[in-house]
Amino acid sequence: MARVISMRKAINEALFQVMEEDPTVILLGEDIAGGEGSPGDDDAWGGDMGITKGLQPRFGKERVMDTPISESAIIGTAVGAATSGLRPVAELMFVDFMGVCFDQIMNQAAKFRYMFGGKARTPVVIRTQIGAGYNAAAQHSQCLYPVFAHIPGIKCVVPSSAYDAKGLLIQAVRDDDPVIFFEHKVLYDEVRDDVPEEMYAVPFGEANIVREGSDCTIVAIARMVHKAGEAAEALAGEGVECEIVDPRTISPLDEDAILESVEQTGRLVVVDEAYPRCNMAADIAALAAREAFGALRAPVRTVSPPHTPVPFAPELEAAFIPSAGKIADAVRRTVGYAA
Amino acid sequence: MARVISMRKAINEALFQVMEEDPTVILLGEDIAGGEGSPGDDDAWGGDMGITKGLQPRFGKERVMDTPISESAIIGTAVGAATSGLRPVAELMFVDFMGVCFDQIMNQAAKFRYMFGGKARTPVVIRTQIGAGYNAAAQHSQCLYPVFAHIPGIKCVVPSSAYDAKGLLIQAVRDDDPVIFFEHKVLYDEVRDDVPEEMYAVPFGEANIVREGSDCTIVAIARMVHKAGEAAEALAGEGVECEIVDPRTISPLDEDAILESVEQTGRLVVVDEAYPRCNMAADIAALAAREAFGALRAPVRTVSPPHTPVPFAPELEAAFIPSAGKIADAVRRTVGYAA
Amino acid sequence: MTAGRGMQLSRERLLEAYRSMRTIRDFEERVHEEFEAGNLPGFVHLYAGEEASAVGVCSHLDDGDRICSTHRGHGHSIAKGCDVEGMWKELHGSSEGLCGGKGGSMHVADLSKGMMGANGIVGGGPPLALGAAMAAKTLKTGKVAVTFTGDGGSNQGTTFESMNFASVFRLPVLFVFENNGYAEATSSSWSVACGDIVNRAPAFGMPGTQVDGFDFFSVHDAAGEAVERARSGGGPTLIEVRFGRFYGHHEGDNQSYRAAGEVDALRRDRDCLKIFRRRVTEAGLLDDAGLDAVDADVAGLMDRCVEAARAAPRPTPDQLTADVYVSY
Amino acid sequence: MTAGRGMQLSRERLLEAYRSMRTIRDFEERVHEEFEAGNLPGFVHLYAGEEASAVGVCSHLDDGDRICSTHRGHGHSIAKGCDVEGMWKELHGSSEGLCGGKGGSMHVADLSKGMMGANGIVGGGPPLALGAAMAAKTLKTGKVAVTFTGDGGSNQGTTFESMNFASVFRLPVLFVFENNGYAEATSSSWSVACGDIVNRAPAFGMPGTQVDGFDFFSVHDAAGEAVERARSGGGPTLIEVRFGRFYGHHEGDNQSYRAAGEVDALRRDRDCLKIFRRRVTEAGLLDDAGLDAVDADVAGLMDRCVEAARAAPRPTPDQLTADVYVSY
Ligand SMILES: Cc1ncc(C[n+]2csc(CCOP(=O)(O)OP(=O)(O)O)c2C)c(N)n1
Ligand SMILES: Cc1ncc(C[n+]2csc(CCOP(=O)(O)OP(=O)(O)O)c2C)c(N)n1
Ligand SMILES: [Mg+2]
Ligand SMILES: [Mg+2]
Repeated sequence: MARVISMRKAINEALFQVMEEDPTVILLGEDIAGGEGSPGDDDAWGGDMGITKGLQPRFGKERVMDTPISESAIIGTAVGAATSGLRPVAELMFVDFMGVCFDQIMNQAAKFRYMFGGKARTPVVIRTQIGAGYNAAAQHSQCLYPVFAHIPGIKCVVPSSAYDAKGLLIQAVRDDDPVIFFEHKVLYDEVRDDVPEEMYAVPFGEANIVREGSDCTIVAIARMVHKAGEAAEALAGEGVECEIVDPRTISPLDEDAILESVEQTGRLVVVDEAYPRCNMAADIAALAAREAFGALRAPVRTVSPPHTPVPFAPELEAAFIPSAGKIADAVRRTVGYAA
Repeated sequence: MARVISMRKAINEALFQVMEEDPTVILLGEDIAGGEGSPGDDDAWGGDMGITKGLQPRFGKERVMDTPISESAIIGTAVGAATSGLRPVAELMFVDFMGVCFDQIMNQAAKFRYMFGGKARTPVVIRTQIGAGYNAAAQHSQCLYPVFAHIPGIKCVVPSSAYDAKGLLIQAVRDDDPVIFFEHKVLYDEVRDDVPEEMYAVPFGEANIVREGSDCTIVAIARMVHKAGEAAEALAGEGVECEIVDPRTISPLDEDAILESVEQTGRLVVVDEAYPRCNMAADIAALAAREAFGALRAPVRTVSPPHTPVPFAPELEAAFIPSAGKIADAVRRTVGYAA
Repeated sequence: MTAGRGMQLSRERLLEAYRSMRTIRDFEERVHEEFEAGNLPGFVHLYAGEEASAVGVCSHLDDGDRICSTHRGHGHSIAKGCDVEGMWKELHGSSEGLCGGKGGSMHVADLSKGMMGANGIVGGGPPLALGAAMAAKTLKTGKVAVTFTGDGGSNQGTTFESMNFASVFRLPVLFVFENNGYAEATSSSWSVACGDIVNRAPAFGMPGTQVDGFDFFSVHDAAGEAVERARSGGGPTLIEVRFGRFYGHHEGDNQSYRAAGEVDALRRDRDCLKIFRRRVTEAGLLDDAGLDAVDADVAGLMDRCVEAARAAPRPTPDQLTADVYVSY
Repeated sequence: MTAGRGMQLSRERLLEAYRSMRTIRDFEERVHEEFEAGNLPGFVHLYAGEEASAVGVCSHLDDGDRICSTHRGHGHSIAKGCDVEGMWKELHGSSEGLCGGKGGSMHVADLSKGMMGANGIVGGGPPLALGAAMAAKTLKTGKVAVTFTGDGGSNQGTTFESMNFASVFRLPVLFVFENNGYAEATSSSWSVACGDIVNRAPAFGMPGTQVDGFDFFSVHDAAGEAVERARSGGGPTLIEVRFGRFYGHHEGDNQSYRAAGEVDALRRDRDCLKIFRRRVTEAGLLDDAGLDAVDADVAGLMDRCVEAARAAPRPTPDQLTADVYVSY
């Protein structure tokens, strides 16, 4: 029987289970135990958000490692080890820190398989936090997954539910390609749903139809799936039925599921918390404009933040994040469009 | 009277002129003179492609500096100096190296103005090489400008002609925001056009209508402008008249010019040498699907490379780069579209 | 330790240094209270206990000299002369904050005071400090730059390469490593492979010195020497400041990685304010009454600031999209 | 220099080392010719003159040990046992190349031989080597990792932080710095602030040694000691190899930054092949005839490889999109 647990717990559980299952899985990152060399508790933190708590006591320091603050070395260690017989899960504490280690991801891990003629496998997972909502300001609130989705050779996972988070993380560890696993920090506790205790994998490249509806398709990512859900609730009261598609992985992207839905509804709104330029909303809107043009009965609307850094002040941050209200408005404009 | 010169010469000339004009302009980068500390010629290289040749002999080592191979330090120096009274032009030899210094660009330079409440100005220019075509393989052939365009706070310049390169670089140095200046390595010598000797600035955010036509709009970037030109020539022979729009800067983007053209032609093909996911082709296609939907008479086609790293073998690289043939095909499909 | 140049400071300068340290301490203690009371949003890292470092270094600097700070930036900001009320308002996200409410605790900055910003990126500051130093060198202003980095940040590649770069160009820059024993929960004795950070100076061709960070005079004297060297074209210096923080890594940290009683002992025996007071009164340079007056004065200032910040105006919606690019 | 352990190698091992060095030399000389003749696409960096480093180090390694190389990777690849014909074909972009023609000169790799790849990114290799070493440590295989880095690459942040990281975890890894005096046109005496790279070892808590890179035995002995230390859990070592390259930075470099006659002098007086020959024949370990036979053999091999590579099949269009992701 399934239990209702938080995404926080689901990720923690997935890590426990993959480590139990496979002795070649190791974890490394800054303070993922939290206390290396310090006089007190060695597992004092369990990650800066507590997600990896309890793993070091269970699996030992040889498999769960705190590291110095050296992101290139952390990621490089994980990537190099992945080509050498391990299945490392590295933590990049916030995706905002990718700027000091991106080379190891985009020029190394992402390219080995292709550049070496198919002879390399790099089964590495990089877990990282994304998203605004905690007033953590411009350098701790970004999404940035479009930057990773742009790079061929890395798979990008953006779970929106506890169930998906567990199953996708298990799949990520079993996958033979580099996977970036984006965890929206607000969802850790905001989201709770049914999660089986046993191990299961959610395949990559298969979207989840979160809600069915015939009037308008909403494609939404990570936390935006829930904002879209709120909007759909409100719209249902107005007689507008939205279909919500959660891609779950943005690379590979389940283009078929998106196009199928658009073919049926004839209308598309894409919701993305990432900066608006060259983001997933644009990517998916372009897909529809290219492949489902004949079905489209209204402009494809995108709901993204403004093209600005993430502001600190709570009211500005709230205005920055796409809201259910803005999504509902976009749907209303789409449904009300008259050529 | 204008002369016909190469983009190589145009960029070199712009640097000479901005340094003459403004004593606060300094240049730094690896081997931009090429010979620091070495027994022979101090200006042996003038940059790895010879673009900065002659500047150190003219302006001295205090203003034109070779550096150690430390990209974060190079960019950081430029960015920090830009907030401290200089107008540095740093060279990031290949954009492919952004992975070891991106933090200084995306979290520092890009965010200062906003994050500090409008009180900082960061007039830094980062010149960098993009593009495939020289069989330089996966780590020396990328475009990556979509990654920069995604980040609010940096301006992105993608010149396609010698004239634009000169005028846009002069504008970049005078601009008070961080500017990334993307130079397509193949264009250095492939492109030669009329360039006035005197200084002039090409404003940012103003597209150039390279060719007028009423059947289909082609938006193309950097080297792709020329491929689009070839395609348009061929198509003209078939009676199809293309309008080619070169945005020249992708951030800010001249949305109006693009939309205006699409409103007239009702058809859009976007050509982008960057990887296909979350790239500028998607960005511009999404723009049209959102803002010019009513005018669109056919699907918006994008012509980009496949979602793969850049291969080394010449025939594979040639197949990777969008060709005039592929562009023409996309236009034909667009023009021949029947709903 | 070098011979007490700091002890030869004028009465005014000593009082100023004390005031600055006291202001930081009170600021942080009050931020702690306000945060606990739920009045402050965001991530907050307190500098209490480390005041002698910021003030010891910055007492050699004027507004034209520049510093780059860290996520733990309140102390550096105050020591560098940032407006305390503006900082309070910034922490509240008010439009009257030093950064209009858009930066918050981790991004306090005031370039007009030479404060180039707290930084949310560990290792983000050192490359930027090179730039300030390069500008000083190019423009021949005689100014210097200082980058404060933690023990944890000392292991970041950007920090290392900045030291080599600074040395190669003989830039007027100080690398001040504030070794408070921990990076979050991780010990510096473990993460710094060579033991003491000062041992790295030779690898970057620069002089290095280690100082007692609980003692203003120890920091002051070492920084003075390094600033002089920098101003006179002698290039960069590495200074390792050893001490401990009085609070957790950030607000909310339960600190179970620390030894029992560690913080109590620090507060009791290693409080830089108490040590300063003892040294200057024992040497007859200042008296308790004068220092008490500063304490009272600062307490009053802090009351006024906290009140002003709570009542300060909020940003308007148009601020959301302002100041991304220059408008022409 | 340590006492000649290398001189105690068996005749077979010595011949093998010589053959490896000769193969690299001939490979590079022929690549130079082919490039000049316009037969090779892309960017090419030659290792000629530096053979003693790759071979001196790799003679201690087997296929299970791993190396990370640089843009100047042909020598490391050959020393580590990569198939020479496959390399030639790779440089031509043939589908029979070691990487199916998709990598080229800057990305030669063969993981089955422990060669983790040449690298187009300066400083790209050191973090990856940590991973190989971490795998060896975790899986207790007794294997080691070696990362080759140039003098220029020694200044990259990723390289610095990797050294600290390796030391903290006592990883079985060697940081071999091939100081050939230049990074492109820039002198290492200028860019390395502390003068010799070996001076950085203490900053990272590891032993360091400097060796004469023109002498196989000097490199061999230092590497042997370091590899033994690594295998037995003693952690990382820094080795600085000093020498010079016989060609320009890359093919096409006119080298006007070098002193007149510099290369001629190197070729005349500092050729590692000549020095090796002199040492082993003077010591009576090998004779000229045996070495000449190797030379002839290698020359023949190279002729066959060049021919095979020119005639090798080209990639088919479907290769363009193959091997981006695993297919299930
Ligand atoms: C690049 C980067 N990595 C990690 C972090 C998360 N982080 C913030 S502060 C911190 C610890 C810093 O320790 P230290 O440098 O010793 O400074 P202290 O907090 O002790 O003042 C970490 C890991 C970050 N902000 N940036
Ligand atoms: C991150 C990065 N920066 C710059 C370059 C360009 N580049 C390639 S090789 C090279 C010089 C390397 O010098 P060194 O490390 O001494 O190696 P050597 O060429 O002498 O073998 C440079 C600057 C690069 N490939 N990657
Ligand atoms: Mg610390
Ligand atoms: Mg070199």
